[in-house]
Amino acid sequence: MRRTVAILLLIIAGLGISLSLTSIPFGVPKTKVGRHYINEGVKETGATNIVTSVVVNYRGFDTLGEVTVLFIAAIGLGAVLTASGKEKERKIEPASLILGTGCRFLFPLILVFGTYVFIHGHLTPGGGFQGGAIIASGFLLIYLGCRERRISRVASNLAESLGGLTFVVIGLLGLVFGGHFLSNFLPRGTANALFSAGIIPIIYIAVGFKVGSELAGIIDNLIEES
Amino acid sequence: MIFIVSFLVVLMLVGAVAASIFRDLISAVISATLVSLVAAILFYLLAAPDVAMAEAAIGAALTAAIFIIAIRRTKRYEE
Amino acid sequence: MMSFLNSYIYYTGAFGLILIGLYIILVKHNLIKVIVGLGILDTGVNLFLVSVGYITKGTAPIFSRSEINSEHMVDPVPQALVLTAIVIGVAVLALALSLSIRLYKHYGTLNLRKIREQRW
Amino acid sequence: MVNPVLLIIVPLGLAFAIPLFALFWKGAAKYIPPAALGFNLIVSLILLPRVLAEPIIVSLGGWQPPFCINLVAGPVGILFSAIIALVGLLVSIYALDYIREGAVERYHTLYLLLLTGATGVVLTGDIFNLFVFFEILCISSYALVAYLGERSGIESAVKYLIQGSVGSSFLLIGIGLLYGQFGTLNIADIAEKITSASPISLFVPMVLFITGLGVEAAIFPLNAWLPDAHSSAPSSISAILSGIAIEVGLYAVTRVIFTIFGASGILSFLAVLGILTLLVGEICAFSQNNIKRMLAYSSIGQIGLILFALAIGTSYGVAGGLFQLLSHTLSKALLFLAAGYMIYRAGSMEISAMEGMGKKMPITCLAFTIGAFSLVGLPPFTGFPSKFLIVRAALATQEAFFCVLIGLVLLGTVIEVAYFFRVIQVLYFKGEKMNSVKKEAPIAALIPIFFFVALIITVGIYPRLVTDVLNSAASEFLNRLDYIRSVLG
Repeated sequence: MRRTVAILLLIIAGLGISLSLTSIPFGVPKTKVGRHYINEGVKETGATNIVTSVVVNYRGFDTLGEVTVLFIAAIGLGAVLTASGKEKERKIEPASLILGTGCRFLFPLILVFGTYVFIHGHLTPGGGFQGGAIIASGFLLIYLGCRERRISRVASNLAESLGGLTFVVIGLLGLVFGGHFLSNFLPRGTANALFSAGIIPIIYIAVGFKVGSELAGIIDNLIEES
Repeated sequence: MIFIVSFLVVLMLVGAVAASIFRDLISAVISATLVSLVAAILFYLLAAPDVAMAEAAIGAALTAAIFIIAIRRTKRYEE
Repeated sequence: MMSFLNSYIYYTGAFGLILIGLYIILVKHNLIKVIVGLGILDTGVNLFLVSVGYITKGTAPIFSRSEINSEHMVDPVPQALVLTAIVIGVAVLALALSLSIRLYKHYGTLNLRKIREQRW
Repeated sequence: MVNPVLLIIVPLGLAFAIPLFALFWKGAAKYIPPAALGFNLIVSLILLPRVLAEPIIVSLGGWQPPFCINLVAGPVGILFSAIIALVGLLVSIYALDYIREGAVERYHTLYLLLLTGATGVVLTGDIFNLFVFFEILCISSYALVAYLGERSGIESAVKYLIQGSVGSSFLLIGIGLLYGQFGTLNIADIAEKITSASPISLFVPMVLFITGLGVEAAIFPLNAWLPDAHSSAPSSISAILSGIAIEVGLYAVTRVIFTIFGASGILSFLAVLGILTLLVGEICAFSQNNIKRMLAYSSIGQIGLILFALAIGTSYGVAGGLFQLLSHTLSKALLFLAAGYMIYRAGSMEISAMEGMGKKMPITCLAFTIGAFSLVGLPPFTGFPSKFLIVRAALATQEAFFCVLIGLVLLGTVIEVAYFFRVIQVLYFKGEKMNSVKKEAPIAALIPIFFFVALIITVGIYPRLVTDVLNSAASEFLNRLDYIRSVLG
């Protein structure tokens, strides 16, 4: 019964959507704003990765909202899981030698790779989110391989707070020096150089730290509880 | 080229259907991860390497990990 | 056939995922299964957004060498939106999973129908 | 020069800083939301006279719209941000004493972020940015509904989360369809181009937008989550969810329909939907024995009334709808705050457990009674002028359709009177036990309750205090050409 109703609803939804798709043909250029970013982006922001310049600069406010969403999820998850407040003593089963050694060997490499990805976000594909996620997967490996190790709660909270505050403060500095919130008040430098694009790498590094510590904190909370 | 894409899309949809059929939740999560991975390849083919990286790192790896942690805390089989 | 594939294959994939995700959410009783459905729905929406910005034979919007022709670059805006949407999606999934862990502690089951029966 | 972007940035920055403050002083967390919201209230009040003359457009990043995200601080935006800051400030004072258990620091962070998201939704001029702030609002409310960790709280949070995230996926598909057609995300830019598009291709995105936003706005078929979520959250959060969150959802629906789509064709459909929402809400509220569920269903009813008033589509109607929204926010927040300590004292949410409460907590019960009277629409409280305005607006259209519907609104009001008077009767005229020890709610709860009562009476006696702002807000909604011109120049 429920299934038939659901399928009927879905058929209606599918028909409606396919009706509207005819007005947005696939593969045909149809943008105005996007074209402007491609043509002017490198000149205006100094970043050669246009996606990065859109994410961090043209639509930087969205990114601020997005790190806020992740922050909320990390805090909300902590609030939900610790609501009972009972800390149980866990029995830790040590990982096998191969797993432990492998993880210990891979962890610094993954960390370096993640850092590379977010530092070069304005030049190559990647950036704060991808780099942060890679770093968090490094921590996931540590939880699998070296089960007695934990990241310090204080340090991860500090990284979260400072990452978010850096973003806000840079935005406010833009308001003070450039007249607009998040305006790029630092010199753009030459395109394709590591030290270029003004505030974009700084913000992406802050985002990388914040996302990495939040995702690692989420995993930590899920493993720790219950 | 178009055949590769069609094959990938079919594979992705099969993964999604499998995720809905499996009663073992771990298998369902693995199928959903397959969907995410194929989607990451499709993002790459759509000339979106940034999104592909994000989907592979966040959508596939981390999501699967938190699902599996959550399933270990609850029940593995659907009733 | 070929022209249909050429113009609609990505949209088919995206909306296929969206419809399967919605089906799982509407029909399944197990909470974790429903959350898996939410994840598939998110992936479908993201795939749709990226394919909206695609241009036939497009290249990634990155000037890795300065002489790259910008004529065929795909639209960067949907990609930026999808980056945001992916992170929001994982945030929602993590919160939902933590809620389901707590729900299991209270009820001993994740079957939404049984939970509704036990409620009153 | 006060920049409206501060209304979003300062609370956001303070929320990020809460873990840092907590390192130095454990108790700091609970004083940060009142400080941030007080700041917002002051800034909004400073900006209010300026935006009445001319809306302030803030472009972020230093580019011209539509190439950047812009904020539109018009009369609507600043009116809503002032309401959010005012109610948020008073409720955060209430929470100083009310929230004692659980991870208190996290509660206050989430609370502040919820209100920041609400402020962002009402100020932004970009649809994707609206989606992001909407998610901030929704995700923090999912977490706060589950805050107490009781089984009903967790269960209703799950229900809320699933429906809410399906809604936001719909919203995102709608955004994708609009972007595919117009190549821009700026609300004013889309509104300018939308007249040239074929109506068939606009219908699907509009349906997606209305269903996506309608989940949060609790429009009739999409409001199954609301009674559970509002009744099992902590009372301070119920006040915010009922008083702010659904109103912000309704704001977004109104903005989409009036400004983006300029769709006058579906207004009569929305009016019918509003009346359905009203009747379903009031009838369900009538049959409740749980006081918080009753208040939650009554919120659904009120939302239906506001939707109906907005859908009249004349300047009287929209102004009346906004006025009703204001008075519902004030009265419902007051009712939930008063009910919070009445439940605490009675140890149960059942209405029958409140017998003789009027003697045990006279001030709190008096405040509850005033809130109820205001919601029902008795003079001299704010519900009276707002309902009066709606009735007048409906009659002024001189269409039989609206006149019939306004009759149904009056029927809904009669049901409302019935269930509120039943509660008041229980509070004052039942339970003749003499062991009534007077013990009031603590002072931190009485201060906001007193302020709400004072506001309700003041606005009820001098509605002219707000009518100017409401009229210019209504004209911002109705004159989409002015909106487009002020953003795009």
